[in-house]
Amino acid sequence: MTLAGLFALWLLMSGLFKPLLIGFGLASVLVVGWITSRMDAQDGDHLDIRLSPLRLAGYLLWLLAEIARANWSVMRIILSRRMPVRQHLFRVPFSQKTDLGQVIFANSITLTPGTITVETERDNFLVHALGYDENDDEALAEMDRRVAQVETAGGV
Amino acid sequence: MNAVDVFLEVLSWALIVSGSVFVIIGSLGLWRLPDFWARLHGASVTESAGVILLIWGMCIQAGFTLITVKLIIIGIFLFITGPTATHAVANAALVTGWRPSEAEGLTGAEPEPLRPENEDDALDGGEE
Amino acid sequence: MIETAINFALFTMLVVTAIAAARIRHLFAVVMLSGAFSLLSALLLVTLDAVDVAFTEAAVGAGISTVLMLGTLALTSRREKIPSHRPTIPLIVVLVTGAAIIYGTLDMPNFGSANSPAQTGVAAEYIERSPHEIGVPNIVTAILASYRGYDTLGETGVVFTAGVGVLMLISGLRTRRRREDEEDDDEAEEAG
Amino acid sequence: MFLVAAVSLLVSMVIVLARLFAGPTLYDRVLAVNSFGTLTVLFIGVLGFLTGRPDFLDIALLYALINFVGTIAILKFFRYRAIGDVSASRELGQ
Repeated sequence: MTLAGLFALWLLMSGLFKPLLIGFGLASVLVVGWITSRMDAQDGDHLDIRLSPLRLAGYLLWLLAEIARANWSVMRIILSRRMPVRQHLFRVPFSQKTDLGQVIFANSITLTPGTITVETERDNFLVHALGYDENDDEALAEMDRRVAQVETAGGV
Repeated sequence: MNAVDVFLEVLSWALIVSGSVFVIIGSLGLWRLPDFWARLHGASVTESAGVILLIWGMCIQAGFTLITVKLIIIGIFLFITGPTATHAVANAALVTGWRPSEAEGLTGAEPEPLRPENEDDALDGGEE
Repeated sequence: MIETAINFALFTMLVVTAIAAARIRHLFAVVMLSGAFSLLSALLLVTLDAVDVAFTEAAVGAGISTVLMLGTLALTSRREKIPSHRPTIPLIVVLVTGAAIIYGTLDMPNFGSANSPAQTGVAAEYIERSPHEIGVPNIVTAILASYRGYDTLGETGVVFTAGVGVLMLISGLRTRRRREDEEDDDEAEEAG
Repeated sequence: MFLVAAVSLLVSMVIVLARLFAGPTLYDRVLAVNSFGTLTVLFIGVLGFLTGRPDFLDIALLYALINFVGTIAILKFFRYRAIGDVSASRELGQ
């Protein structure tokens, strides 16, 4: 499964279909697979993906809109003469169960300009905001709900 | 040139030009904003809006080819690693005991002290 | 025209970065600057169409050497010592060498000239033969890995040996350090 | 169009380089280098389109990878070294 994905990636990246090159591709895919399996045997660190692809796509669209809005406000701060910065470091609780869900939430916070996840704790993120206002908590809670939906709906 | 082509051309123009504008704004932010914690946000404008818009614009220009595939792979990669790198910078600054200055009337949350497992990480990391 | 302007802009940034790296005393900052320096030089190589060299520059210059320099900094101090002697003699040496190099380039054929020795020698032969003899799309790779295979093998061997040597040096230093630390701890405990 | 993008990327690179020179803190510099790397990736992409040969995107991809690894390496170094020596952080934990 992983090997087939890697091989598809090779074909897409090279775009050449000569037997020699495909042979090289197969060989390197096999070597990588062998090394990875050895590494897996060593640390046993596994990532199980429990996401529903459809909801993830929907979430990404929503995130894009959110990023556009956030960019607009940060742009106004940067371009204005006085730069009305209102910095604040605050806690945001998260409700995702898996590591991957938490990573998605933390990265979404950082990806929207104006807020950055600074530290992860047991059930909170420390978030730094450039232009903090009281609605931010609510907006982040909304994002948290949406990420949690993406996560729990899957279970494949 | 039919209507679809014209539309795509105009769309990619708009995407690339606005992406360029956001890239410049982001770096301006990196230059103008008062301190490090604020500058983080300036850099993240480049990393989110600039990257997304420029990559989309280039994808539309490239059409339906392997180049688009490569662009999308680059885009996805930047989309994932950009915020991770920003987080790592901020986290390193916080862990070394540096706190952002707070706006008037707000008190910042104090991070919890390092957990034991983090301490193990610290020991391993130092051994490298 | 456009490419010339871009090359010019990149070269200017490169020179400014180099001067800044030479002037800053804080060594971390110098490492950062050298990272930016190799990114810039790799960009220049891309604009010069030397894609293979740009690949190497990216991997070695921006990636590995930054990490290596940080590793070195971890073992040594973070600030450059103020040099005790005056920089006049080194400056003269550098200026003379630079002038000699520039004088040497005066005889070189123009950039991209069709009748330079590099073009009139074996290059045409390679370009003509490698596609059907080797079958690898990148001619430089074909030459390095096939026509000059033994040569490349030797070079790789040298680089590998150097890497192993450095690793042995560094690991030896670390165990020695740890032993010293433990001795210090023991002494401290005895004293306390 | 790509000329606009190339020029604005060059301008941003100059600004980011200025921040890289000015500092004042180390983290500012790391941030600037990281940003510079992202700009480099975009610039290589735009340059490919500008010269009509967008095959160079492989290098852009490689740069994106290297830039990330480099930044993480630098920060790992800061995080676990700037606290103090390894023995010092051991004392902190106790």
